[in-house]
Amino acid sequence: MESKPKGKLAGFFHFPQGDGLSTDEFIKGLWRENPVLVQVLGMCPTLAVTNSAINAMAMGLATLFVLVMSNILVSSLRNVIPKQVRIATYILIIATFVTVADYVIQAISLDVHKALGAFIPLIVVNCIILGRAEAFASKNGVWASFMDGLGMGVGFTYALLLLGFIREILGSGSLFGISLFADSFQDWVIMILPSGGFFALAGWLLLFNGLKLRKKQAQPEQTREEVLI
Amino acid sequence: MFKKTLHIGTSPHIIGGSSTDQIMRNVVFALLPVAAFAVYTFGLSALLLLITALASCLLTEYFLNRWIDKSSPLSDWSVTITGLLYGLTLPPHLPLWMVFVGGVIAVALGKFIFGGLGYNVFNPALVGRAFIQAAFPVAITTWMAPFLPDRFSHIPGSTLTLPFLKPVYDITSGATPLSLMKFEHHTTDTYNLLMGMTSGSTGETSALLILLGGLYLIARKMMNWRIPVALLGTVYLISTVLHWSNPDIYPGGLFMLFSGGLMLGAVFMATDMVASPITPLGATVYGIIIGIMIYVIRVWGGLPEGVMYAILFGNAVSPHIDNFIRPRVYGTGKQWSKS
Amino acid sequence: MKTESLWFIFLNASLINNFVLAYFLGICPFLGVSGKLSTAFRMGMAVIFVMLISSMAAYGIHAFLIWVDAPFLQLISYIVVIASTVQLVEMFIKRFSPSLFKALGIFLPLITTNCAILGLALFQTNKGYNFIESFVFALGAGIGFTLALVLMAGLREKLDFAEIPLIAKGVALTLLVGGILSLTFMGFAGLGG
Amino acid sequence: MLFDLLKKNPTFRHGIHPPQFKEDTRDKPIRHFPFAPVMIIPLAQHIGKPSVPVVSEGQEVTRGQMLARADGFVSVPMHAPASGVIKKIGRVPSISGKMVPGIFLEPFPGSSQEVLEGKPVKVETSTPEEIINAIQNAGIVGLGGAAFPTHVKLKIPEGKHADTLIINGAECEPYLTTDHRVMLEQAPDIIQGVRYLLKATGAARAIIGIESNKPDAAENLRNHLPPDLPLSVQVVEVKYPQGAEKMLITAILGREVPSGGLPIDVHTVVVNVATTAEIGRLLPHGRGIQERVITITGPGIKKKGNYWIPIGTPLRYILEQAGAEEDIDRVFMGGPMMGTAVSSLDIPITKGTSGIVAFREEEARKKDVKIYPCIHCGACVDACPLFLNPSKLGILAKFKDYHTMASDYNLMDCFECGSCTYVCPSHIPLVQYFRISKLVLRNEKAKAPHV
Amino acid sequence: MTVDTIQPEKKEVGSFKMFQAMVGIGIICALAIVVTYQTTLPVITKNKAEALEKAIYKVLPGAQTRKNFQWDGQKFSEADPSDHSLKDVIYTGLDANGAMVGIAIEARGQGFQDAIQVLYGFDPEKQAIIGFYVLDSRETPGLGDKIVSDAAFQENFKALTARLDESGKKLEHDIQTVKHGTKSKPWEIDAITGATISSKAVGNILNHSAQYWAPIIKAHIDELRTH
Repeated sequence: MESKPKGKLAGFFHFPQGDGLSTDEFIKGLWRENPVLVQVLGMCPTLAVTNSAINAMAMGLATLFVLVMSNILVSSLRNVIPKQVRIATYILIIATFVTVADYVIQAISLDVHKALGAFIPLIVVNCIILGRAEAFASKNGVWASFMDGLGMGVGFTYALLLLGFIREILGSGSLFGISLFADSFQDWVIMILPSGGFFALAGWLLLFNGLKLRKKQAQPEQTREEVLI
Repeated sequence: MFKKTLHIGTSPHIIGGSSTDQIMRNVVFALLPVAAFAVYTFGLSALLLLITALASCLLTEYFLNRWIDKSSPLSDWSVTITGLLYGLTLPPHLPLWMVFVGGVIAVALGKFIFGGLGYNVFNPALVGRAFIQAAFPVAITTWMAPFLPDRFSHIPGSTLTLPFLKPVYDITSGATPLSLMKFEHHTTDTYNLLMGMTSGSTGETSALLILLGGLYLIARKMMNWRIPVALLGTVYLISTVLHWSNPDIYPGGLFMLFSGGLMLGAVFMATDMVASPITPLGATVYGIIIGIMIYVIRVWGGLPEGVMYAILFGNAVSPHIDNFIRPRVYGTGKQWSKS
Repeated sequence: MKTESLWFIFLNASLINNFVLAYFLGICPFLGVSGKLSTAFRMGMAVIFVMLISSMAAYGIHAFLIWVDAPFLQLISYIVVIASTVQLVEMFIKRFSPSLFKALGIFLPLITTNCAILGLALFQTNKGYNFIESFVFALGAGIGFTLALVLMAGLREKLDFAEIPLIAKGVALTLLVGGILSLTFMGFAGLGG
Repeated sequence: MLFDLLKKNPTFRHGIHPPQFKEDTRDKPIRHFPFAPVMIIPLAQHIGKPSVPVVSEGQEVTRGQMLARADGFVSVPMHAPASGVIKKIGRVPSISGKMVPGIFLEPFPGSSQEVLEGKPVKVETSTPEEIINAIQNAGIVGLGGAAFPTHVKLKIPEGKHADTLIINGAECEPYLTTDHRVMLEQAPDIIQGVRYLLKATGAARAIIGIESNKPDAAENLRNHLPPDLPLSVQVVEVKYPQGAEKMLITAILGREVPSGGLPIDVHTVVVNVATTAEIGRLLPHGRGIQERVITITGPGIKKKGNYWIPIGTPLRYILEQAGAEEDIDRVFMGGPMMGTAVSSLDIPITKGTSGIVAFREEEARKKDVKIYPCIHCGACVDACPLFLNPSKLGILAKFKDYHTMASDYNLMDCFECGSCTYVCPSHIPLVQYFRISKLVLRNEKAKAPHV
Repeated sequence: MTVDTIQPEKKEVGSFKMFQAMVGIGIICALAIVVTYQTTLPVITKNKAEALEKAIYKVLPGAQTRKNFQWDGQKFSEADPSDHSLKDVIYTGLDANGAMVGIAIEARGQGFQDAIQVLYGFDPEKQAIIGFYVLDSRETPGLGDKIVSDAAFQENFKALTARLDESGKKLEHDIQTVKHGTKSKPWEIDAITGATISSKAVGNILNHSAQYWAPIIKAHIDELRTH
């Protein structure tokens, strides 16, 4: 993981295209270290705003944006930031990009902004972002950090979308606001209620647990328990 | 010549009392008159509803347990209770597909996920009911009038709604005594409530039969009498005192006792052994907490009926009750401490 | 024109729209520190404490930002103030009540990244609560958070001794219980109305 | 009449009411039993250190002669149950299934079986120490089943005192009627025993506690009460485990023995009624104990009854003599609630054996029922005489959390009466779990380095 | 997750350097925020204004433009329409000729799930509510949220009497929600079946708000017209 910085801006000029490592940085966020489905982080927006696919998408993209930008900035400034104040600095950087995202979304669509409510500003305290800044970006080059942020962000977004899909399809009978069924479809209102958020995420986790268990079935019971989150 | 090998085992070598399946079976027996009256009151739709509820619960239990290789899960009768109780809490003409969904949820989410019999921290029937209430709020708050003349010849269209479709009602809907009280300040006659001459959930209308079932179980020592007594007593006490202070706003004690799902909840739901406290004092406290909650939700809350939520809340509190209310162990405490 | 009474604000924040069970704020500690009752309770106390203080602080900042006409600094100043409030509170408690520090100490830094605190500040601003309303709102939110955490802890302690199917072990189970609790809290809807 | 109905006998709280099954034997007078061809005498028939043989193989002994001496204070000597010859000193089968040190004795056929007399101990002239020594020398242990050396209980520790002596005639175990018969037939011996015990303990009064299902026994003892003795009879409620020391003390005196403490902590000494009778019978003659009263009963026994049986008589011999059915499947030593199921009929009865209960297969099978998970019905909580929470303890035991069981739920107070297991509708072997848990904890403690 | 990662320092960093770094980053951040704010502000203001106008025109049929008025406790004064931070603002709706069709007022109060925020149109001539629009609510989907869409319910607010009594200080009749199908008076609201609580909440909100504003508007109607 540890890249060796030669100069202050070493990472900037190092674009190892097609480098297996960077691809890996990207892919790990999608599945192996998926922030939602594997690490179970950033739960608050995950459950709160996924009652429709469009909200989930907006939230995911906003988080992706903040994640990538803060990762880039943190990693490019990683040798300038003194250790003692690094957390404060990270929070400052993240808060900045969240504010930016907040205004941009507001400019694009007031409706989406209203639906997401206070949850866009709350991206600041999403553990994923601070976590990536501290655990990855502060130790790695810009390109790797970018890929890491992108991977985590995409992973986060698609996890949100998975939730948003199931909740909107069942809860409102539509997807991205487009009605899927005839009018006589009975909405499962619970899915767009808070408890539906809990159940939907739990449902996905159960599904993934089941898949993992099936994979490990050949192994003895002891290890089977360990693979579960 | 005596046998070469004797059976060994540790003491005690005799056992007494009733067994778990016996207790569960008797609860089912106690529920049967209530179910029969429900069918008599609401006709074919209630019959189909109860059958569907039972079938969905039994099937879910059977297949889930087979899936994780647990053996004979149905023989303990507990899931039969869940199915019956769940069905009895639903409005009589709820679409059968919704009934089925709730039954699956009740057993899968309310029971199986916690490890099955003995581990369900919530009453499974109520988990299923609460899920349906949240999922289909309109369907579950539409009530049918009781004793319709064609109830044995005609199956309401809503009952047979195709899966995933909205029900269409072709039958007179009736308001429950509680919603009449809450929204129109009209109280129903206690005699009618007692005898079950009102509309409401399938099995909640006849307070009398429910009470009799409860008394049967208490007499056979298969139910903790403290829970219903504390619960009903609390509701009665609060409502009588408040009714006395202002009869215009607060309904009387007897009306509160016999209306809605209170009787069914107090006798058959709150007493779910697994999800309620184990000590006598704990059970009393638990009953009082649920009683207070029911009153608060019914009278000050937004819902005409709060029994289900109050009991679920009681279930959630009961681990704490068990933690904090423990009998003083023999030979401990101040006066017996060793000098 | 608002008609919300203080009593309603309190009930709303604590029960009807419980921060954890209806808004999903503070889910991380809800999942993380709800394993043991004693821990959950102390965490709850710490959160109530910090919520009250940061709510007052946020009220002040909001007034100040309106005055200098810089709404875009809202988020940054909130997060900075909350972080430093927590830090100050920590130092203060450490100095004046070591026993309290021992009880709450390890939770205080965790609270910085607890979205319930920031959420509280943002919500009270969005809802335009005045000082007293904000205080009541913070109190309600804190108590509601503690209630949810404590209920969860009790259930989880009980479930520690249950034969949970392999597939549901871990976070999934906690989420499911959270979902049922959330269903339960729907019963409070309409209270205070 | 009505007043009598309302007046309740004192008792403790909780407990259970198992069926009594005492009708079969309670009216059968105690009869003597023949001597078995070979007697098996384990050296450890009591709690404490095993006794040390003082005879050698091939030696001829007289009935009542000391075969082994006590090894220290918490130990008692062993006396010959019959006149005969020592066949072997070695290892003998025991109830635990293991072979333990013991003596094989072959009685002389046709001997008059006269019992050896020793130095008499008089109540009036003896000091408490002398009486306590005499009780130890007589080899007396608790005949109620615990087999704890009686003299150890009587020795009041420094700084403590006893004000009450309770004679335990509760006999709450189903099936057993030995104490019942002893109280009916040996009242003078009991009174005499009480005299010795009062003197030894210095207690101001003595109370005989009897369950109300033995009114004839209470009546008989009341009739025998001497005017000069501060002795009374107290009838207590029929309830299991009324015969447990702690429960009887609570029922009669309203005192609770502190957790982890002994009856003497509440100034009480409890002695079993049969033990008392034995003291009253043996001490005036300076004899040692060589036989005891045992109830032989159960659905598998044809000649049910109460018998004087020489200690060391093999079980198989007893069952043959008592006409046991051939298809007996379970045999318990002691009552069915706290007794032990034996795996072999070649073991002998010991001083602690109060009854032998034999079940045939159909009765026995009742216990092989399906075990369900705990449904928190609370029956065990209502049954536990110590107000423990067996349900929670059972769950903790299932998940092997032994330390919480002991620290938070008072596991170590459990005296394994089995009430919880008896009432459990899910048939969870609760008390069995607790035994294992206590054992694990004790082993752990023994292994832990001492600080 | 971040607090426990403090590693032993290898070399001391002077406070000046820390200060320098913080200020530097602060400047970058400030720059980013200000640039975004400035770029997006016009768009956002426009969007908000449009959204508000859409609502106002909905509750005031016939209105083409609007004006904002702020109430300071004494009198109304025209306010900057782009300033969304002001309190106690009401909107007058003007038709194509510049004549006032009515006044749009925001009101908020407790509903079933959470606070309900509404905008309603008030006609000072007729002394009646002439339009109603839900700005924000979290009522139960399928039940309570019918207050937003239910046509029959909306029909209540075409002409809902909010007439002042003789004193001019309060309404002659309280605005009241009654059971579905029993509306008989012009100041009554016909509730939605199954959503009685939400319907009642709307009635309460309107009543509270009208009780407050109607007297003020009547007394100061000239201030609203002259502008």
